[in-house]
Amino acid sequence: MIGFATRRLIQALIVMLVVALLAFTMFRFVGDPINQMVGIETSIEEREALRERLGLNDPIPVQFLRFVSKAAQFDFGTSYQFRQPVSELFAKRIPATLELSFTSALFALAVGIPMGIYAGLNRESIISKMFLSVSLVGISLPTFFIGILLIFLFSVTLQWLPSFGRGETVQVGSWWTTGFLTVSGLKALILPSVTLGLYQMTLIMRLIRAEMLEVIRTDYIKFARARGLPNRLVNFRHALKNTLVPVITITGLQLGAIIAFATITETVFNWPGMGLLFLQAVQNVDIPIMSAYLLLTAFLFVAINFIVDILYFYIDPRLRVGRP
Amino acid sequence: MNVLDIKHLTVEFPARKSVFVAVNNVNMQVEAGKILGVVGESGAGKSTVGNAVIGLLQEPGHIAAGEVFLHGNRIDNLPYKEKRLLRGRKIGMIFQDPLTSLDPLQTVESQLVETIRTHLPLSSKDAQRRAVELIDAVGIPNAGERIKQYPHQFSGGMRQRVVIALALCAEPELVIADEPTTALDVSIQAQILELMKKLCEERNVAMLVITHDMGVIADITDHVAVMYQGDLVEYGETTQVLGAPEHPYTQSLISAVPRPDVKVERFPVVNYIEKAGTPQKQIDISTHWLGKSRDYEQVTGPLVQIRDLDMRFEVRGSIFPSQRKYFQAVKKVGFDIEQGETFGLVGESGSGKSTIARLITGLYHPTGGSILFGKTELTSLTNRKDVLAMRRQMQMIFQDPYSSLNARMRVRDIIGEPIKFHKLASSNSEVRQIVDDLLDHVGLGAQAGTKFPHEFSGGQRQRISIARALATRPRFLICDEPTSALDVSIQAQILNLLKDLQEELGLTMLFISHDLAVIRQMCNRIGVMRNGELCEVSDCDQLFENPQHPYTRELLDLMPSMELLSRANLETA
Amino acid sequence: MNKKTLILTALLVAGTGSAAQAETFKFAFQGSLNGLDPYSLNETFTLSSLGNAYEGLTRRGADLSIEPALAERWEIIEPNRWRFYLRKGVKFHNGNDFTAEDVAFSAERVRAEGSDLTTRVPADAKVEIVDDYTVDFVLTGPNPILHYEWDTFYIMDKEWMTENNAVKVTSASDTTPNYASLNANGTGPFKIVSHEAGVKTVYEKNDGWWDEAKHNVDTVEFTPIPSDATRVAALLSGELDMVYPIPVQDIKRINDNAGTVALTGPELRTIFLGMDQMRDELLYSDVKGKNPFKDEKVRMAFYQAIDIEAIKQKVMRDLATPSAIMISPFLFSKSSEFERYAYDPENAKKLLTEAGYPDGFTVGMDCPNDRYVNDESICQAVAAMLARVGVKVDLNAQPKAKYFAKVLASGGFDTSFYLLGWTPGSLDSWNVLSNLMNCRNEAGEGSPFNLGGFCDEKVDELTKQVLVEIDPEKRDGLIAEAYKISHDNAYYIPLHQQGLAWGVADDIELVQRADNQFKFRFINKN
Amino acid sequence: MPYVSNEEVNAAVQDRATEQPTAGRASRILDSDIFHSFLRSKITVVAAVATLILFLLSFLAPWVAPHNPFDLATISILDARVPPIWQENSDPRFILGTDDQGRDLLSGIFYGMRISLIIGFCSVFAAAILGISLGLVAGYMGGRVDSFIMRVADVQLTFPAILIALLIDGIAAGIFGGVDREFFAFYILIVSLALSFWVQYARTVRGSTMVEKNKEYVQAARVIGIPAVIIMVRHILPNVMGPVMVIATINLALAIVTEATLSFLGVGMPPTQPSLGTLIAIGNDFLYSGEWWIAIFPGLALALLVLNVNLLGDWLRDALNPKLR
Repeated sequence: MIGFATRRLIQALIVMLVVALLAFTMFRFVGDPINQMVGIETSIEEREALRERLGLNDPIPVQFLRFVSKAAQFDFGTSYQFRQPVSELFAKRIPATLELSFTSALFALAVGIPMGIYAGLNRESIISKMFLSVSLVGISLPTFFIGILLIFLFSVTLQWLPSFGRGETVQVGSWWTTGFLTVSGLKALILPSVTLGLYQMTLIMRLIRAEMLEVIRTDYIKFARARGLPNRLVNFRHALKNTLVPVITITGLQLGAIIAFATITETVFNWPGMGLLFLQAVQNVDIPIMSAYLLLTAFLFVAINFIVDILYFYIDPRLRVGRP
Repeated sequence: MNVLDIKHLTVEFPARKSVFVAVNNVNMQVEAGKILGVVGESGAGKSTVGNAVIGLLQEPGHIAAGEVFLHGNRIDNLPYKEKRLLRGRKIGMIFQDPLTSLDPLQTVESQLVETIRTHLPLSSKDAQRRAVELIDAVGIPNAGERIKQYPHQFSGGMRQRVVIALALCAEPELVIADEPTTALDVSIQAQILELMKKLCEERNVAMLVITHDMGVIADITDHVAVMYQGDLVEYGETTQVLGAPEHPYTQSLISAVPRPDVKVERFPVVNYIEKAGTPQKQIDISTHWLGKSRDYEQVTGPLVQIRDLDMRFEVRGSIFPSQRKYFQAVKKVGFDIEQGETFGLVGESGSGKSTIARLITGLYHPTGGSILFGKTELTSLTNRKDVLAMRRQMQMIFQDPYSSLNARMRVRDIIGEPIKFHKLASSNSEVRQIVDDLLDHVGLGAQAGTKFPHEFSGGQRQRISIARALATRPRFLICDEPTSALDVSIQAQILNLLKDLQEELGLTMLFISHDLAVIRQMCNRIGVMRNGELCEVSDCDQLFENPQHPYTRELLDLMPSMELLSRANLETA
Repeated sequence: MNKKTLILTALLVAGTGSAAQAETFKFAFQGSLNGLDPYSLNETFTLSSLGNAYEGLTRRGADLSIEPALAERWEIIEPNRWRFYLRKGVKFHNGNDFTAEDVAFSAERVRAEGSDLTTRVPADAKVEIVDDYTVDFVLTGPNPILHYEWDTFYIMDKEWMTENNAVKVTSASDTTPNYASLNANGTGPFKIVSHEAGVKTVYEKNDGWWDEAKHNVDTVEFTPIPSDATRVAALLSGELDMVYPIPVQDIKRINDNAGTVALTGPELRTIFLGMDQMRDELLYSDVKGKNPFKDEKVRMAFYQAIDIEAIKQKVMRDLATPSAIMISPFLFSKSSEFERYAYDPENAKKLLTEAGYPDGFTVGMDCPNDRYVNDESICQAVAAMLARVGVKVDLNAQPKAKYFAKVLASGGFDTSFYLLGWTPGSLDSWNVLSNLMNCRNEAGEGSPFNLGGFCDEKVDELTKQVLVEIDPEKRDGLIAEAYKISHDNAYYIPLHQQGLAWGVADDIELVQRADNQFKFRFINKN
Repeated sequence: MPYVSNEEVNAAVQDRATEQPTAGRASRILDSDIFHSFLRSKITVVAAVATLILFLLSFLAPWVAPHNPFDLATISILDARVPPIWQENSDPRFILGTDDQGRDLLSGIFYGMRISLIIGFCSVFAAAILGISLGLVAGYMGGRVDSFIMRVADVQLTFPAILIALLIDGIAAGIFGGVDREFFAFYILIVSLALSFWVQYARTVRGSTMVEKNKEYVQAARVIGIPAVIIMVRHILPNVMGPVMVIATINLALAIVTEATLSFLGVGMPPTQPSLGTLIAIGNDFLYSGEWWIAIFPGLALALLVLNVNLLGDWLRDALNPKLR
């Protein structure tokens, strides 16, 4: 177990380093940050001086080393747009994104899993075919389009739910702000998390269904039936639990995807999370924010993968308990 | 009174264009404490009988006619819920593959307890106690501890014991065992069979054993039902049916069973089963391409000399050498294969016999030792041209006829590929001609070339494999369990074909099998392997009559006795 | 904190939230307020927002006229010496007194390294403190428009800045943010009580303001919403009291919607097309070895190929004023003397033929797509119109960051044909002439925003005269002369002054200034 | 293992079925199980027909579309925002109305779908080539090569498609400066989509290759002496194409959606060469102003296209999954 964990950790570190290199080299080529930092009236000499001050004229390897050593200390530099440390900007945005991602993941799982189980167990029923078709519509419409339509329907036309932002937030602890504790915060969560979670819900539903279909054809399920176990036991204790093993991997991956896809949802709903920050940074060529975002998502992703690997240990005894 | 009574059972599977009758008007009975064997080859419908009794026919299969009685009560027409309660409570079932029959994520105990409590009104404490008793009863030591473990912590044989315990949870009156020992090694098979017989007698359970293996039938059954393509062709007391079969199918089936006690020159041809048995067009080997220009270097003495052969696999890799873990598959093995002989390697799974085949053919590189082929040391070959020259001289026939042919290629291309690759023919039309001849020669006929492998049965595919192996005009042929996936009657034909080819072409063969009986029929000399080591090498007859190594003796003792079987039709060597 | 108290707090928060709503004004803008240092970024919205907390010596009224603010009055006591008499009794939000020291400090700081507003005070000007409430600005030459941009030259508190170690202007290379970019301490009608860059900024009424408050809101909440659709939706759904800008196509919808109204008016920004007249061979073109734009006929043909009325009607939905010159008519008295050349595709074709391009030619066009009102649509319309006279336009529309990086000096003026907008910060033509119409070299010295690089000595000469001419009538004459040269030669193709469009809830009264600055002191909520 | 109960039945069914004479390749396809399962699923047949029609309309756009929206000389800003013909103030020339530039929306949709499809196909193709090659090599070679390729894939997975596209767009913008976006956007999209999708192919192909390479037909080929490259291409590749086809179909749908999203975010096709996504993004600005058709019709076209392709992919996945038959 410890050996396994260390090996995964080392791999994760290598991945992070490669991401850091990619993030750095890629962003070194994007646009010209100087143009963003100054107004258009600034003279060329001043631009050059600024370039020198920012170290943008240093050799690339020097810039990279500086970048990595600082990033390791959570120092991602100062945002060109906001003239604030990027780490502080993110500290304020992370709760928003994580709350949104968490809610949509919850929504996706809470709705997707039962639907998937049903469709897997009743392959030929009309309802499961309907689930499948409706879910296909879910993945066929781009997220942004769904978001726009939801806003149009629920905010502008019906005026039931807010169209943007997090509503009122409450400070919890030193830096976490939450929208879970106010009515307006909860209302503001509904549309974005549905928009964001819809695609993942569809995926999870289809995955569970497919896995279910495979698992119920295995020998041990046949054997369980041959032992006369009631359907409830066979379906839920045996089939579902075995289905969950691959589902956990995909869910882990999807959680990473949710955080990345939050970029679009946050744009549509003006959700003050890190995706919105990132997209604005891309538009404004704010290099420090972009690299920090990439490193952060990569970190979250690697961390989630790591947790999934560890989870495997607890779910699948074949990994946990050695052979005799 | 009969525990199980099957009357005029007919099971149909509606297919797209027709109705497939899997079981046709079958009658059989089992008494308490007795074992009825249902024997037959693929497609005989024997498993379908078992599934029909327990009510687990796969959709869209259904009982079209007939009745099934359990203790005189009709059960085939019960509503789903009552039928389900019969399963486990009155009828226990044992499946073939113990590796896949148990839920990998639940402990053995929880699977036992849930089954017990489904059928018996016991508290969970009592159920646990009963579970331990059962595990103990099926002969698993340390039942109290082992029961807390997960299936993967048990070996194959132990898992099959767990499966049996599960089947016995609620003291069923009838146990259906579908190929209960097919996936197991010989030694384990004997133990499981013994256990089944013991339980059957002790608990007075009626047992229906479905198997393709005449050895199993001979070993444990009281009665036997022989099925062929859905029909029950012969039914009676085991001694009677095996000793003096009446139906021609039973007769030919029994005569095709290889047995360790009798060595035959050729197996009787069982035309009853598969038509494509003999070469359709005779070719003159002395003038034909196949027999021509065997321009290999002349060798005196053994063709293959293996010395101190070692092979270990890395089971767990690591950048730190001390962290790596290895599995020693072959340990210091050495033997010779004389020109023109058939050398047999026998052993249980994991004994390293297939690894040796792959080491000789160069699929693996040994971690130590030498393989001398003729005058060439194979382990030190580096030049690609030399390697190819060697590859051409030795070919291999594999175990699984379903995976050994590329499903996406036409048979003609499969066989033609080595000819083209080694440039053994001058033109495409010549390649085509050779392929057609080869197909004829292995008894398939040239028209088979345009088809895809999936259009052939297992035996036919194995013939294609043989044709492909011959296409490089090898002098040395390795047969790795060539018939273990085939029905006995087909096995007999393939073994005959191999014998014929060896004789015609003067091939040297390495014949690998787990089945001592087959080995005895095929080989001149035999090596016995166990855990990567070679225990004993001796002449065929001597090995069977006077085994030296204790393991060899053990193996021979465990073989199901075939003495019951009729010896009609056999030309004894 | 246990669960119960958490929920209780939540209820309390929700409760107080709704109670405060009565006096709260919420609005959204497409961009964000990045930093609070008033000298960091010379950009309209930043300056406009900070102008609610900070004030300059002067300010501009609803009609953009210059009014006294922190200076009660001023006079030019010598041609090169301006004297400002400061308002007494003014206090900064932290309670410090406003004095001449603060003005002198601010005048130095605004010209210091890192400031983006260095042009507010000439580099060689000296600031002399006469007494606590009198300050002299001593110049090296006459400058009649010295104070034109001082409404956005905000006065900061020297004491506060020194205490908080924020004397240096916030610069992007600083790893720790300057105190002044996260906090504000001005003299204005509103205090900034919380600021989360890119998320939310909250202003509260300054009860100690020196002027009489004509506004009635106590709290102003600003949220940046970059997406047009979301911004409009937020207004339509009643979540916000005001959003700006709104897309021209949504004006009708906002007017039709119960409870909201679109406020439109002219903006001072002039949108125009420029052409590379400097390179000897045109980039991004199939014309080799020469530059067609050096030929007046080609420029004129482009001019006449453009149907400005169609753009006005269809793209701008009438929210634009076609313009013949490069400045808004509100800012130049003689603008009525100029008239656009007529839309005449036939003549355009003829001119092209005469210039030697009977089948037209191909040219690349650069266009921003998030900077001006419908900028990309205008460019597309222009491309389609030029296609009708045979000119094939390869349109390259990009976000402003990338666009500016390409076409400005830093990108080496890498463009052949472009769309740009210009608002003279001083609201005066000299700014237009010196930035857009003088010769420049390849490094951009001269008129840095004359991207096409045309060079007319006469315009340069007139620009110099305009700077020092004190007599308004004569000065306007000189300016008109310069504009005429540009018009006659079609150095630029002016298109229009774009309109302002703000969406406002019915119960709000406010003032929409033509410089697109939004001042909270004009807000009244009924 | 031929002795598993139900497979036994299936094998027997097949054995007996093959006795019927088989004539010609076409009839064999028509007779195949896959085709049969295709016909059995009515919704799949409908989806296939719809997909075919949409593909035809797109690829024949220059011939079937009533106007050419890319010919700037024929469009007029004065025709901008004409509503569809069943509404007031419509123009019979424009069945579904026009967009903000006066382009016929119906033609725009045909041409836009063509661009979306071309980008989809090219990126799927590129991703498949890259992914299959790397997957084959990784799966067949194993060891270090395998772990290297798979580590690269891990890193790649860290960046979802959207991020990759934003990155590549940024890099391209950095390298090519502001060079003709119309020209580059297309290639940038394909590269970004391909780079974000290849991992799936690589992982799947690697998995199947690892299974296939241990099958005896591969060993047989090795025993013959056939070199690794030929074994991979000739023997293994055709046997792993089943799942690849499924992924490719589903990826095509995903590529179209992702392209639309990128266009919405402003890094996709420019409005002068609009894909469906660009059309929606343009129309989004007019959604509240009553000119709903500019966004809704391309949106519907996109949904229809993607839905149908997804339906086909769905069916293909189930039909080709041997575990479900």
